[in-house]
Amino acid sequence: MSGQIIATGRSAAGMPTGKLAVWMVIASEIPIFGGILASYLMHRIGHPDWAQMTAGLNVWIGTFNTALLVTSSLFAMLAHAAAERGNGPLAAARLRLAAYGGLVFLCIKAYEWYTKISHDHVPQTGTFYGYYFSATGLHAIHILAGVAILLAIAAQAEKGKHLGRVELIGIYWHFVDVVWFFLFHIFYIIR
Amino acid sequence: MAEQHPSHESGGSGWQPLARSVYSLTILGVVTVITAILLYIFAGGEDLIARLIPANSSFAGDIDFVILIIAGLVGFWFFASIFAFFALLYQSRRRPGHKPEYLGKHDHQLHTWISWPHWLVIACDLIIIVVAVKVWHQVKQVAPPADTVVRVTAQQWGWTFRHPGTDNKLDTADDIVTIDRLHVPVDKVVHFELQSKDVMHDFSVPVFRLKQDAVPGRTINGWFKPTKAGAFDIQCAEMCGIGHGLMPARIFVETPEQHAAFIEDSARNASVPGGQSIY
Amino acid sequence: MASHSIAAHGHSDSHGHHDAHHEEHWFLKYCWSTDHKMIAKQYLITGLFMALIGGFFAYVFRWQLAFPNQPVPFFGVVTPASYNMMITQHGTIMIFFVAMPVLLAAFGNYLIPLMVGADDMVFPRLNRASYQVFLISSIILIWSFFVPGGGFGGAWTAYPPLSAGSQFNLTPSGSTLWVVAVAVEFVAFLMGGINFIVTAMNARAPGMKFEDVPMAVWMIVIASVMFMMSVGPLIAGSVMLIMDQNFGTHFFDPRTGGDPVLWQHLFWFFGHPEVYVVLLPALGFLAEILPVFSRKKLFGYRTLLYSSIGTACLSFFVWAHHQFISGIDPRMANVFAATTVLISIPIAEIMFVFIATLYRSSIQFTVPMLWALSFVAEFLVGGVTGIFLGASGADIHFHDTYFVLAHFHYTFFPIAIIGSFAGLTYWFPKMFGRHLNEGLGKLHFWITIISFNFIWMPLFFTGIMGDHRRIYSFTNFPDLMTPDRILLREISSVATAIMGVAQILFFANFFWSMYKGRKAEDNPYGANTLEWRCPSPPPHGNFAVMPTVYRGPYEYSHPDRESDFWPQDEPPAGQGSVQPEGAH
Amino acid sequence: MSNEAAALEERKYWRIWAILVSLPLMSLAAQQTGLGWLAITVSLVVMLTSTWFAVTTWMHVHLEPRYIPYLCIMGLAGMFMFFFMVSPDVMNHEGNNWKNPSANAPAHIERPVDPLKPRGTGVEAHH
Repeated sequence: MSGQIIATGRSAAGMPTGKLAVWMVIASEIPIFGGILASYLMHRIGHPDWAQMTAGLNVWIGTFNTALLVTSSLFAMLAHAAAERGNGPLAAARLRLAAYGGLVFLCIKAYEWYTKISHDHVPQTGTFYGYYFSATGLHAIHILAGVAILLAIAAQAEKGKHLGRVELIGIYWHFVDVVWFFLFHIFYIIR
Repeated sequence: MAEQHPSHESGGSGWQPLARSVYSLTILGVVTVITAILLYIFAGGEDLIARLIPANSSFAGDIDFVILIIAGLVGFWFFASIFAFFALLYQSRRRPGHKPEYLGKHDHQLHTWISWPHWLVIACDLIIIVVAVKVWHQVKQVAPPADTVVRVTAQQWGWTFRHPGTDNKLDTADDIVTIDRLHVPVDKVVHFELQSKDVMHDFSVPVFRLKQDAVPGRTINGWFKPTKAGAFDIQCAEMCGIGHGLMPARIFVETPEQHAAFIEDSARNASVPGGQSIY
Repeated sequence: MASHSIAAHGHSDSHGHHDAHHEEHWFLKYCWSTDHKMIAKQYLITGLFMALIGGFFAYVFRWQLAFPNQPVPFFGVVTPASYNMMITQHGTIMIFFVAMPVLLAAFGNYLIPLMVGADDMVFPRLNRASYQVFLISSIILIWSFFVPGGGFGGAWTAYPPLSAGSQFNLTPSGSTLWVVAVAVEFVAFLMGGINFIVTAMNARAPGMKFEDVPMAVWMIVIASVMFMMSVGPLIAGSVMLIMDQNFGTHFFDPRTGGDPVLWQHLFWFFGHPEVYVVLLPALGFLAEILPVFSRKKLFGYRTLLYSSIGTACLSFFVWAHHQFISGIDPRMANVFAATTVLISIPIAEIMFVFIATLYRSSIQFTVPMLWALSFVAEFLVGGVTGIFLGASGADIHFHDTYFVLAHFHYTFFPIAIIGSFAGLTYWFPKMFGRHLNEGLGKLHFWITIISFNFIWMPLFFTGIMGDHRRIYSFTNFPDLMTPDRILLREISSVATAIMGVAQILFFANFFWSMYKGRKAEDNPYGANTLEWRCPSPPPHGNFAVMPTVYRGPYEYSHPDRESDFWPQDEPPAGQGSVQPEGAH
Repeated sequence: MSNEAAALEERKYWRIWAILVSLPLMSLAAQQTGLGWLAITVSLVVMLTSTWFAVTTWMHVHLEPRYIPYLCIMGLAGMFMFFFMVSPDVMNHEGNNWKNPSANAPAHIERPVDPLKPRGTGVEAHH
């Protein structure tokens, strides 16, 4: 953080400041995704006829994406382990692997969207697609931000700086992962 | 400024007489006020609201009664608090020789300030909930059997009223469709089907204490029973765009003869044929 | 814990730069500063500026209501479109761009680090970013008044389909810019709120236990947590609304399976806690001001704290009382009526605590104290009239009438205006190092309070008489043009103009005292909390020696002491033991 | 932390990874059977278990102070309450004195709607 701020170093609440902030961010993200998922669920349960649209989702791609995110989270976790041993370059390499996993996820998601749109399954043609695109899009934005932060922190960890932040971005990355569990099961599996 | 006020009193000692005086003073004033209000309400004061705005439907009196009951109960709390507040402001103003008291941490007597009012508040709340929910249920959830049914359709920025014709049934050939003029017979239970064509509107007749939003896509049913003949305002009470202030309508509560005459000559010169053009 | 040590190490090794704040370019000092006090002043000035806009709108449409269709002085003729735009923006500005920035952001930024004995927010650059995002959002809002079609005019609740379809609201770009401004502002306050919470939780001075935290900090933190927990659905909802407006989706469009009622729920699930988000900081200021000027310990610290937390929790269960007749299932109204009326219990306890604090105290009627006391008196009116609206049966008549507006303003004027004035006049010496003019302050106080009651008392009665809100001219309603109604409206409007003029006194006092006022001591009121233990105005870094806390913030008139106050960081006689950082 | 301990921990992470990858496959298989109830039950179980694994073993929530999980649970509880208090209006298509025929309007339309061109209301579709 900037300046010689004594406050940032304190931890009167029993945990490092950065970690507390990350958990606060997560706690404030829960209602955002929860709100859109709750709205979708009450519409979906009320409209059995949406099945014809949900059937259009490619569950294989979804499953592959889930595995991809889990793997990327694993590398974030391994980076944390490396950072705890003070091994900056190794942590940086693993963080980059995690970031590439996120990028591949985004590419696959983009392909999925492309197929939807090319079949004229755009948000305008049905409220289901509206929910599908906005929920996955919101998640994709979080992935994008996560990738950027991962790469930035990897660059710092390479020089052995801010190794504590490796764990913080890891927590955020796992949270994005958990959100995807919910999206995947609610949109792809349960339908 | 305040350093010149050393205080050598230990918490709690000697505060009870003063507390009693404040209590008794407060309670005295408040009890008089509350009894006055309640007496007024129960001894024929139900038309307190009706003096401000006439109560011309069967349930208007009930809603006014809820309002007055709440007025009595919260009036009690309001006057209690304000009375104690100003009494304390006067009693503990800064003056020479007057020392503020130090509150011990475990002075349980002081918590009578909180504890017994707290239970009283809960009691009042329960009364209010029961009365309010009872009237709500009677006005919004159940309805007496209908004598006639009208369909009210709101749009930007006007009202379409579809009266049943001579056969007293909607969606038949002899329906009477009027714009911004609703005709209902007095002392009859009128059910309405509320619809909106574009945005949210609100079908509100203040003299009936009647208010219900019209949600596009939904059909919302309600009822009212006018008790006085005359012509009254219908307001749109939900922001519906630029013309929100420009969609007034009138409701004409008619004696049976007037209503029969209205149906009669509407049927004779069917100004709007069947009203099918409206939909 | 390994990560703990690494995190601390990671923080400590990023230093050595970004020092020597005092000799910076004025732009860096005033517009790019990371100092929490400067950011607080930025929020304050922006909020006051927005308050001028919102107040001017209020004057214009009140005048139009009293003297319909005549040119309004300093404005001209009010058209229905401009009337709708002004009431909408008045609500939006006063709630989101005045109350939130001034009460929560400005005072939160200024007070939290000082009161918990820290030298700055834990994330100063995040803090600066949050203000800049907020500034962008308010610029977007003001910009939206001037786009073709005019500003958004669909009421601050923005019920679709009116707000969703430009064929309905006829403000194609104004409505979108409005939603964007509000959504961006939420992001800013999420950043700021997380900063507040983390600072108050983690950066407390050594020895400051939970019961030693001043009530203002508690209240701001509770409010930030409430905001964090309630705003999510509305952020999602505003994304959906923006898509409805611009990309032709149908989330809230009944024509293709969407549902307008969903927006009402998304909005009010945030909208009701929002009222308490701005209420709690104001209550916190009262809890600071009343003990200081009555030289008495705050009555029932725990009671006040737990009642506030109870209010915060309960306020998540009451939102649909705004929708009793807006198309929700009538059976749900019973549930929400019960929860709504029950919320009166913790609020009543809070009021009792404040009133009981005055018992056998020694009250000094300074300007901040006058504002604080008037808050209690006025807020009582607002509180008790709320019961009428929470009780579903009575709400059938009162919904969307001026009774609702009068109730709302009897709660919100004390919160947003009286609370802000109380805080401003109380902490002005600390903020700017000079005293406000007492006489001018009292004059301004009395004119404002009296004119306020003349504005809103009559509107209770016009509301009962059936005046509906958001109607730009009552001339179309014969029943509403009776002489008594017209007289009440005119009283209210004239009082509005008087109050508006009276604010000149405040601004004159404010800016004159900022430069010419009497120099302020470090602790002019003999207060206990930590912000009075550093020079006024505090330098960058606040404290010469970082304080250690030994006792609660409200130890006034202690019998064992000569002086009638006992600062939190004054070591007890005999022992000077410093408790370790991060105790408990 | 010594190296073999670290290696041990990393092996643990790999095991959790294996679990977390296989769980979605289970729900995929359940869905491919075409039995709706099976898919729903399995996927609910999988959703919760995988979340539990990720939160406890990767985010180390149990190492944090108690109020962190409480805060997150509060947020989740609020969303559940939101769902159950809103669905009577949005999920149901008729209720006490109201019905919502437009909810049964065609949910999928072939061509994108021009947002500027008003179409008939659901009421009209109902008649």
